[in-house]
Amino acid sequence: MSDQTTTVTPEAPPAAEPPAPRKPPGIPLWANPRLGLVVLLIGLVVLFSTLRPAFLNTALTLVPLQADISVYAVVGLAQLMVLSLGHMNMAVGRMAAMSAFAMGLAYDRLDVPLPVGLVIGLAVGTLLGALAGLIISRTGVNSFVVTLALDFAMIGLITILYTRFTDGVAFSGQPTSMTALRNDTFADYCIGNVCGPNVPLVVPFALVAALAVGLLFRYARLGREILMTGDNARAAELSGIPTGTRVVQAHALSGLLAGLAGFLLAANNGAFSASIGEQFLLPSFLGPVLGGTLLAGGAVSILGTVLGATLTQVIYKGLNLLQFQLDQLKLYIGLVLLVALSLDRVRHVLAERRGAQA
Amino acid sequence: MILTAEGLVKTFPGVRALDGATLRLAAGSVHALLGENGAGKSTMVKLLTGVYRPDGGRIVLDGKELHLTGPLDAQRAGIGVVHQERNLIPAFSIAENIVLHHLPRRLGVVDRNRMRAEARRCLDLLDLDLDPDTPVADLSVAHGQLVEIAKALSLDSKVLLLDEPTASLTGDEADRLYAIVRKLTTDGGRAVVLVSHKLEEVFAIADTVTVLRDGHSVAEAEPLESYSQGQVVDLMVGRAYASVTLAAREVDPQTRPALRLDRVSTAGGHRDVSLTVRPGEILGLYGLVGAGRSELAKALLGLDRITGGTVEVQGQPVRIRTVGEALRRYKIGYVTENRKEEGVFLDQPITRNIGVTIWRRIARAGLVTERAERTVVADYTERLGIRAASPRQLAGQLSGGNQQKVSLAKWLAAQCEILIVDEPTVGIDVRTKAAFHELIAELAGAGMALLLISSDLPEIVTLADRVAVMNDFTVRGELANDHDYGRMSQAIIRMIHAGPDPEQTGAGPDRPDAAGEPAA
Amino acid sequence: MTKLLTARVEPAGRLRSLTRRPEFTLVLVALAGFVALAIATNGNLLSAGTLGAFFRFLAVPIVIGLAQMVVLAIGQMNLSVGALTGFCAMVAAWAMLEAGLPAPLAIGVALLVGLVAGVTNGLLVVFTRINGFIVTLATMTIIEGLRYGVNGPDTFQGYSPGLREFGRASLLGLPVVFLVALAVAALVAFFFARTVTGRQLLASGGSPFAARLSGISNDRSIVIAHALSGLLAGVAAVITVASSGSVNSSIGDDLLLPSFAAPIIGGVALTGGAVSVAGTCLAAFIVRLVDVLQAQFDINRRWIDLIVGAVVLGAVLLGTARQKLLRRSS
Amino acid sequence: GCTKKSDNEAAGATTRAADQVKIALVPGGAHPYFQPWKDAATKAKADLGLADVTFNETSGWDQTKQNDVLKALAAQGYNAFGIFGVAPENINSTFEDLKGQGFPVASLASCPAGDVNKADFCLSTDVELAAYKAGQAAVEAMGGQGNLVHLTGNKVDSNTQRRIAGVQKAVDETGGKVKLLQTVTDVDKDLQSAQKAVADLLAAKGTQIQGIVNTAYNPAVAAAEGVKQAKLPIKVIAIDDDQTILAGIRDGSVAGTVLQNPVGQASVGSYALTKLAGGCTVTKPGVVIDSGSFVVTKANVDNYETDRQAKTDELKKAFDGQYLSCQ
Ligand SMILES: Nc1ncnc2c1ncn2[C@@H]1O[C@H](COP(=O)(O)OP(=O)(O)OP(=O)(O)O)[C@@H](O)[C@H]1O
Ligand SMILES: Nc1ncnc2c1ncn2[C@@H]1O[C@H](COP(=O)(O)OP(=O)(O)OP(=O)(O)O)[C@@H](O)[C@H]1O
Ligand SMILES: [Mg+2]
Ligand SMILES: [Mg+2]
Repeated sequence: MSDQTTTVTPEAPPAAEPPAPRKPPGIPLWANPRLGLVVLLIGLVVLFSTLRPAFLNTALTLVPLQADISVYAVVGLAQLMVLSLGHMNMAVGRMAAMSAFAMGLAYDRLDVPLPVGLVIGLAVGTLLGALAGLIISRTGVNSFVVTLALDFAMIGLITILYTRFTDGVAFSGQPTSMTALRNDTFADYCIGNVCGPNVPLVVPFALVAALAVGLLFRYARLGREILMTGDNARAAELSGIPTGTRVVQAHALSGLLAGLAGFLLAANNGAFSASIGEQFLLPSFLGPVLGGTLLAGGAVSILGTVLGATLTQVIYKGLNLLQFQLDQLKLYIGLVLLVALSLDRVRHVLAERRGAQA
Repeated sequence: MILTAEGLVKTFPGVRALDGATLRLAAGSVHALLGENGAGKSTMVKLLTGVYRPDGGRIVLDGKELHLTGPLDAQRAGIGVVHQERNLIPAFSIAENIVLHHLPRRLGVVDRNRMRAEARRCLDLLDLDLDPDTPVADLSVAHGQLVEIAKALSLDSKVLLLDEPTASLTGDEADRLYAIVRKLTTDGGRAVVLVSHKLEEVFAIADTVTVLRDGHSVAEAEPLESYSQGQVVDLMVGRAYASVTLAAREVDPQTRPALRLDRVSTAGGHRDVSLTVRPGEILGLYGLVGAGRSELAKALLGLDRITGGTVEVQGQPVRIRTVGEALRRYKIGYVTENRKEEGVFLDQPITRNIGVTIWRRIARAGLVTERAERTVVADYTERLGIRAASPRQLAGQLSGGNQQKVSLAKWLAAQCEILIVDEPTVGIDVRTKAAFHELIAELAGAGMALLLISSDLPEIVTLADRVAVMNDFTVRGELANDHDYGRMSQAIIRMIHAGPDPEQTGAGPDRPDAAGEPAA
Repeated sequence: MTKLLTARVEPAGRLRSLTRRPEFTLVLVALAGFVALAIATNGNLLSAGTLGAFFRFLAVPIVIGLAQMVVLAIGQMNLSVGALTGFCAMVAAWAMLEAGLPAPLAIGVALLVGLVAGVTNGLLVVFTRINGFIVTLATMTIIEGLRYGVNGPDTFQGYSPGLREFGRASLLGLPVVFLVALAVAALVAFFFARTVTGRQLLASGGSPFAARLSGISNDRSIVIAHALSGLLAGVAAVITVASSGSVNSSIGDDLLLPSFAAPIIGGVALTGGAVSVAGTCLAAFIVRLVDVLQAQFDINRRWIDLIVGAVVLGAVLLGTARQKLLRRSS
Repeated sequence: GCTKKSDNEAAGATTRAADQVKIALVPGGAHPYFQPWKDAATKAKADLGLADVTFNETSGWDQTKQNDVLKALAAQGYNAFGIFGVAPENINSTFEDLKGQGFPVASLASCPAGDVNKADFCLSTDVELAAYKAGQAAVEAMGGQGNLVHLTGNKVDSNTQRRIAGVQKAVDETGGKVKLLQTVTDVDKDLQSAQKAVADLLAAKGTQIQGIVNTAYNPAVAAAEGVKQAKLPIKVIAIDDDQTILAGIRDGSVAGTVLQNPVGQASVGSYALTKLAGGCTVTKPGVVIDSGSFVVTKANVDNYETDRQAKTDELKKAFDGQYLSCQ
């Protein structure tokens, strides 16, 4: 094999770069989808507080607003977990309800302290999510179908469980610290004369969740591999990523976050009841999608999700304060959402024009 | 001139794909449109067929300026096209796909008889004996490509643009296609634009040539006779090219094989496949499309069940269940032939595309340090000469050749000891191809064991130390490579066509078509 | 060129290909379920009254399933079908009772409202480039508001006796509304199988880019699919108004999930490009069987939800498993 | 060290004159039952000379949303609340929140689950009693024997449990002559499911059934219609006095209905809330008061309103004399 073979090869390494990058591929700051949301948010806050100064009332508006945002940001993150795969979790609400049931049962029957019950509930949510993920990855059936069917099944199960374990539809016993979570803000806790900000105690839960999810997708191998699976499952498989496991893990994390949302809602409402999670499904999509996460998978925006959840809750609050009747309320919520969504489109068109001229 | 396009400009975010390019097309001629990967050939084709709208320049057909707002406009104006990517609707029948742009109708209802007749006519032009009612999903890649061509012919257009039509065709099929192209131009007076990286074919059929470089036309409608292949390459690349010698390798046949297959059979239908690859050696695996080479590679990676025989890695018998296991425990990598679907993550930045195989190695407590990742990735982008605006650019925005490099870089970064490379240079321009060849040789030189799957005979002869010939899901034989193209090619072809095993009947030379039912 | 590709379907092969279709599983499940239920109820299921009620309340699930199916065909979803059905029903009742329109005109108005809402959905999807799932989520909220706005929470009743007569009438032992639903299903099937527009819709759904290159406007397909979906919701509304005799703003609340269940169990992929009218109808039939099971045996409704969930999953899994087996054996 | 502010330092109740009182009447969601509250609210505003009385039904049967609505109303300056709690099991915490702000709170049309009521008072139909009366009316309409079916709402609702108990009691009193064939729950979500459930029920067992008693709105409408259409000799007892149901009583398709007293709840509730805002206190905090329920048949369909008005007046007197103590 000493024969020498020849082939055409460039004389010089390809250093002289022909298509010199004329501008970096990143989008300009003003065209960042998150920025658009922030502007819209500020606009709405200004509008609402001009029309109704009560919008800036701390105890009655701002504090409850923060508590609501916390719940729905976590709900959005739960959906985001599977959107990253290009999947959907139609059972977020019911997973939250099952978790809340487990927590309620633990507090009521076993008198466990708050963190223990929380862990038990989150474990239940995680298991349910993992179950969904397992069915999806094993059978290859679309996630929408699997989680929808699971949702159906759990609607029934939850009622059966509550009627079996409680005489009403809620657990009566719960640790006293739940009351603090519900009622207190950091302003109630002082060191000497220095008191905390007017932030409800549930907010840190949501913040930690958002940070953890952000960290996961940016730095953790797990999160990155989930994103790669979402972008192109076949290529991920061929790159040595255990895609089936990643699907299960993403769904499990979705279940875990749903469980956390259920806990926060129970804290806000003051009871672990069968109705927890009933209203989660639609907001769970609104947050991420408003924040710029596509349903196609492979890319997520955590900040966007939080901003999206904030926007929806601000809209609700504002319209509530304006005291619209039911028909108008729904009408305006839908319209404002459409506007918020289209704004993104307008921004895109503008960005494209600018890009084309550059 | 039947078609003139002047000063065409097209900008994508961050890239100017065309920057004042010109194309002049005479009636009755075959015109070659050449250029390196990413030179802007497909973009030009798409501008001429209304897929994209130009940012500048004008297109004149038959003396009238065209303002194409969509593909339909181009079709109406008489411009037919076969795009580089396959564009058929899998669930529809061949007939419906062929006439989709002008479904024959009566009162809004599809006239199926006319539809079939029209499809039959186009298939007959290509001598294709396919049932027009077959769903396209059931077709092989090559047949799909031919249906696509039939579809373009159904328009009876004045101008026909073919963007790499033969990339997935066998020699016979390509020859038949070119015969039709000839007929169309000489009999029908039509003009054909041919985009191809296979320069031999181009020189055999084209009359004139336009060469694109970085979005400019550096040769405009010149007669092809006035050039040699080398000169065209120089034009495409932008400077003089010289042949460089690949370093010779010496492999001791006593070395313990890195990978050894002994009478392996698979659920996919392989029988008695035996191969050995030693460290520092390139084993070429040649075969016609559908011979079962890619499937063999995938079976080795655990994507298909191995039903018999033994696989040994570094002397140890192994049972590989997942690609991850192949990568981590046995250090086997696989560069897929199908980069768009299986090789790259189109919506992810280059860094993540390359980094995906190394995260496990560089992660601390499950967290990836971005700096470590960037260093490794930068190393490989540089070594492979990946041209991108920034490492954060999305892989989907790269030209085909650069995507291929990204797909390879991922496996180099993974530090494999055994690398299976599947059709590494399909659709790759000459210069990049040469760079790839050099790189592959270099990897072998550095002690890697390489299994090179290729349908490109010159490539095999250039690179391989030994050549195994596969047909019909089994290895027909093995040859030592003496690097003499003429002799090697004859020996290899003879080996493919050497009659089938006595107990095997009906597997003649046209067997690849039926490869869908290997275990029959 | 190859035997595989040119093989003509022989008569024997035709039967074989029929049994190979995904719908075949559903036919078996539906038949088995129906027979089992008939036996379990000692034939009560086959009595005229029971059978009448069975098919009368099958009409809306079929039509609403089709309304979802036509958008699934292009890879979209329509979350507003339920609310829209309710809104159209309220508008029809309002037109007869408050605006004093004769029934045929009121029906026309309801259908028109459905069509217009559908077109609006489609245009919004096209112009905002936002996923249809999200757009229809927003329009659903708006339509819910409108639905409530027609008559508050109060019930409309006592409109056109002729229309209600029609809703209760039977032909050959089958409720007329059910026959209407079947006719609509046949039309939808014909639309997708044979008309140019229908084929173009499927092409857009199957591979939008390829469709575009063939000169098909995907935007047009999106608008048409949503329009059709709205129109079918209008049809479902008319059936509801005719057969139920009273409507209020809660109409449509229980339709969203069934609208997905029918086509999905029926084997329609969410990715678009394929439809199965027969599958959708059969799936609606199977879900209706579960309903009747509940009434006949006084099963806790919550168990029914559980059973429906299991049936959906089971049917889909069975279908996938069968296709896999078929592929392996071929 | 870390200290926590005392919980109830803000709870100092302020007294307000009538023209400073802004009452919010908040049902759990949109439902025909609450519609009379609108007119009652306007009337109360005029009669009592209040600053404002508003009616807000946007809660959407969701406790979280209702809490938001309540807080928004409080932020808007409403300072007395009459509430139908969406979730009887945890509405008490909402009541406590509002009371903590110093607002008088009435639980209207429904009381919290369990034995504790954290609102100032609860003025509501005694649902068990009303269901019992409905059961009795059904037994009577059936001629004292036969099979009865009970259609009702959300099973996981403490009021539903009470209704089931009430009907059961009436049936038990017949000593086995009337059999409760079936209790169908969860058919109140929307009209169409109710219609379907009734049709299926009649198809399955229509000939065995002599009476249907309804303790929820949508099934009542569906049952009246369904029985009429099926031409079966089944006696239907409905609930409330929606136009459709009154029409049914007049044309005989509905044997009777059990009315509640929404107007009384809203007007007397507003009255008591105004008094509480003015400095009165409830003698027994959390007292539960029955606002009355009335059986209406063809015999009294045209003059039941007088009975109801009498009950309302009586309630008002009872508040003055018994439930409230004012200086
Ligand atoms: N949709 C797009 N978005 C962004 N950039 C694009 C897009 N399409 C093409 N480009 C860029 O435009 C340039 C020209 O691409 P084009 O596909 O025309 O090359 P080509 O000559 O056909 O190459 P090949 O031989 O690899 O097919 C490349 O740099 C490519 O990255
Ligand atoms: N011409 C054909 N007709 C029918 N089926 C084919 C044809 N070509 C390939 N296939 C099928 O496509 C699949 C892929 O074949 P595979 O890629 O393993 O072949 P290969 O030898 O690697 O060929 P290639 O040169 O395309 O890489 C196999 O299932 C094969 O049966
Ligand atoms: Mg190209
Ligand atoms: Mg291959």
